[in-house]
Amino acid sequence: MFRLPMVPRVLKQLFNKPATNPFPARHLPKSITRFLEKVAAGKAELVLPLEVPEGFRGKIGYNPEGCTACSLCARVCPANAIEVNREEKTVTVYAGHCIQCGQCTEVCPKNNLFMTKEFLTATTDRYSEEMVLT
Amino acid sequence: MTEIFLKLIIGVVSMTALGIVGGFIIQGVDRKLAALMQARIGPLLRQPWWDFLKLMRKENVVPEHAVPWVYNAAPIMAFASVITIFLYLPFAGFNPLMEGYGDLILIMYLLAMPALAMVFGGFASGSPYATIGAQREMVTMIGYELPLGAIVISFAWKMAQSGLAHPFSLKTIAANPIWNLVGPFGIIGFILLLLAMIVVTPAELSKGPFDAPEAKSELAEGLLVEYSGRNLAMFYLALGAKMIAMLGLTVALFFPYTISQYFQVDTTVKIVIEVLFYIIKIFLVMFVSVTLMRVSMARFRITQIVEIYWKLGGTMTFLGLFLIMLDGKL
Amino acid sequence: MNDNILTPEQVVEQFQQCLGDGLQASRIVKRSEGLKSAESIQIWLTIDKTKIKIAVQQLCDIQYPHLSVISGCDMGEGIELLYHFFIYYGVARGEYSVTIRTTLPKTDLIIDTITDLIPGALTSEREKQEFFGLQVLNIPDSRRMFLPDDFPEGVYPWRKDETGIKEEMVKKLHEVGKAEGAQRRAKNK
Amino acid sequence: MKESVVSAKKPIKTVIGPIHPALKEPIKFIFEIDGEKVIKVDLAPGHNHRGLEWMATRRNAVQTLYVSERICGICSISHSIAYCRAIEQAADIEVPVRADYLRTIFAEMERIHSHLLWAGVAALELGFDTLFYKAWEVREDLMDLLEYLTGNRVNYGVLQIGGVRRDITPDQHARINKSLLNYTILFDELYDMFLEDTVLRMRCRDTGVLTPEDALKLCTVGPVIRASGIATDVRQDFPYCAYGDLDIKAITPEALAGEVHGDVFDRIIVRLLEVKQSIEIIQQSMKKMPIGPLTNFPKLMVLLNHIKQAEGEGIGRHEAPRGEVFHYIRLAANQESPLVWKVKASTYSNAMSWVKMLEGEQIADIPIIVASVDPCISCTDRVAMVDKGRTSIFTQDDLRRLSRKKTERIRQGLK
Repeated sequence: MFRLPMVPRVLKQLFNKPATNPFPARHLPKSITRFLEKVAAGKAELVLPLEVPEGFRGKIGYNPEGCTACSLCARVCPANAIEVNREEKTVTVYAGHCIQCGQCTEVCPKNNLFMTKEFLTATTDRYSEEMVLT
Repeated sequence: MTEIFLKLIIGVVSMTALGIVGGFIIQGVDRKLAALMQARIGPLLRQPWWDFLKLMRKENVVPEHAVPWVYNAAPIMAFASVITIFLYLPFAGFNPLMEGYGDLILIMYLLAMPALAMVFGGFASGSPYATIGAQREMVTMIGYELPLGAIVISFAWKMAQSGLAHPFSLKTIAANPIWNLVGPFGIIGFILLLLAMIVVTPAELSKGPFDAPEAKSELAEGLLVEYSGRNLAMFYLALGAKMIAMLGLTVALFFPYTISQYFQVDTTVKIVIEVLFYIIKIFLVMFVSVTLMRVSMARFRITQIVEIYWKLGGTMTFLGLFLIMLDGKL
Repeated sequence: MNDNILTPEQVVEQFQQCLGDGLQASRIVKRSEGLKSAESIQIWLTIDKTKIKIAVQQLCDIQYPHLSVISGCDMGEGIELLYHFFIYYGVARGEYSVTIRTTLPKTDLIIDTITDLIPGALTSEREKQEFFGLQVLNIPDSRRMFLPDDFPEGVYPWRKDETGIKEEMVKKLHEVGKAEGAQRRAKNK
Repeated sequence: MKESVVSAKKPIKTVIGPIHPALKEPIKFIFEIDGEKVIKVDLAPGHNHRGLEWMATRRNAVQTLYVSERICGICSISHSIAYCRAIEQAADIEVPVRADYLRTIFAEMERIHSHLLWAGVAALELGFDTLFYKAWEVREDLMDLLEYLTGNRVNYGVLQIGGVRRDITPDQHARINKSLLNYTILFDELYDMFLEDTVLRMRCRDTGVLTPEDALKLCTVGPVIRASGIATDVRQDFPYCAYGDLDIKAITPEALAGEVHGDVFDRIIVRLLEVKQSIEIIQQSMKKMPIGPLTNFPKLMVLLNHIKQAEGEGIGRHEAPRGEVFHYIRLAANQESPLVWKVKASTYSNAMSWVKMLEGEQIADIPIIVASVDPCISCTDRVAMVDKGRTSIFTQDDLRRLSRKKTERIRQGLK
């Protein structure tokens, strides 16, 4: 017999809500920056992205206070995203290189490294100030 | 003679406008409905218009191996032939512009013209994908012409048998709704023909599941693969207008009813009601024969397309014809 | 295919019989994991490189084996090839891993093909040719498989001697643009 | 469909790939076609070199773990399981039983999501967009679940040599059970949509047939060999992780239809039934999972030192969604990085079967046959990281300049 199990399903779906989450706006605005300005001014509404769960590994965060530059993090980092200068005791974290495995945050003895929930990190310059943490 | 020329000029201008605008609207609605059925939000209704504008601004690339004049002429030929169909189609209860000059057979051939233009364009573009696509388009045409021809013959036979003059003329068919002319067997017969028409429509419009000539995932848009810029925009227009023409033909053949006679209002209001009713009819036919078909099935193989049209379509239409004849003899 | 399933010791014994001196070493490794500690059995054999065909034929006589891959290791004076076979697949918890190891001296990097016995070995043999620069005799298709067409001749990525990847061929992508980025940041401040 | 037609025409040579809408990843097929029929097939991978195996010889074991995870985004857990088990054998590291069970659960979740992804792609290749959207909509819930458990949607980063990094806590059970129940219901729907659809059956029955003999000879693995009727499955045959404790049977199409064709449709059957099997495995493991530590090496530096001192070799196998993955590793004493790391992904074994499946078929079936193997080209191509002179690198500024130039040119043409 000729069976098309999809037909009743699509007809039903026609009256259901679409599955798409229209982030950041229902239709792509002409200019994202202008749209964001409007949102800030309260003239437009931003459709929020879905919530991320507890324990999500987003963009890496670094708190230089109390860091001893022990370089354990650099030793386990698979992406060469952490640079340690042991003489000056400084650590530079390149978030643009980071692959968000979270290995450094586990190995850090002082908990100076942590994963944030931020995931909208697209940028045209991966060495910009937001993407390089010192 | 001058009257015909005047009619022709006005007709061509107004029908071109109607074809373009109607094509955009109908494609927009089709895309939106398909998106909703697939649980997507889908584009705006005016998206086809934006697509067209964007294409017009893009560079018109002619491939190195192409035959330029055929390659460039194909889209214009496709569009022009679709507009010609419009001159012979009755719309919203109005008689066709060129009434008395063309008939169903002519429309059948004109409907084949855009497809042929695409075949020429495909062969002329000199890409292996386009060549395979063009071959497939020809095979598909051979496939669906059989049931389509059978449908036309059934209508003409019934009209002639009912003793009407000009049995092949669409004006006659539109003026005499077919369902009023036949008995129970005939109704079953015409339902079969209607089903065959619904199956033929997607192939005629190169839509899924019969879109083997353009198959995105196999041939990367097949015979349109090399087209870009203005040429592609022209094809886009032609396909949109052809959708209206094909659906208009289905409506004219099977649902030529009017409703304005039931309202006691002015002529202008009557026209408005009539046009609205016609639009609703067109959209209903589109939903069943284009949108629903393309979202609920996987693409057929080219051999299967021919098999379906010849075996299934052929059987259905000939059975329909037989029932109609049986009905006529009773 | 034999109906009776051999124990790992019997498998080694069979190889001992057909290879004689060609079998240079053998060991059986059993590892267990999980609550029930179900054992997985691995047989490691070291053979002479001239006997590779006989060994594979012997394996085919036990059961047509599944060849996972041929791996290799540059040991300095020679290249070690490891043929990772599996037999008795389809038997619940009964599969044996049979790894046949053979060493090719760098002076004589030639080995017989096994594609006539196991056609599926072709991909792996082609890969070994381009990555170790060895020669597989009678290989049905000796074109390059994975390396790009413009890869320099005479460079073999998995070799650890002078024919391996040279330092200047390595592009340290994580260093690209780092200095310019630092300058940009300093300027913005 | 496979009768040979003698034709006087010269066959056309068509190239599909490296970039083509039917292929999601770069691989090149060279076809000789006669009309709609494929006569000869040749394939050329190697458009996606990353040199991962070479990279591993300059990194330490923990760094390489994340490299192994990125061999493929979909088999992320599979490759890291195989890698971890190879290292564990080489360095003689014991894994706690709870970690074994957690690995099993994550691996099975990955299998469900991979098979659903495949189902969507297969539908797309068949020109069935609606089913593609549906399958991926269904898959979304599992991605969310994996994100909830591991902290990421694609590269989960949940495994560690000697154990796992994250536990499944009791308060997470409710969410998992909800998802599993949801999938048990959805499975019937998927079953209906894929196996009862006449058009789908028309397209997939008897296309891309691979006989059991060819499947064995060409060393195929995973759902492809099982669809040809050979009941081999690493989980069943070669006990590892918690699979030795569970009752697992390799699934062949016989289970459903009672017959084996070895065609695309059989591959759909096998994969769909495996989704159901995976749900059951997760449920079983959740019940049986003992309480215990997650790893025997809580301090990473201790682990690294242990591996540095160890000498030995090991193999790690895992039945990935696409078939067996195999890792071989050799460690040398007093050396941080391994001496050799050989990765064999499932598509590496399955690639040769394409030639047998495609010859004599129609062009229309190329995409679905290629997709029926569930190819993962980036798994297969992972070899050299060399880019010499010939190709120049365009920066963002260069590209912007070039596109402005072109817009200017078109604008002038329009005037």
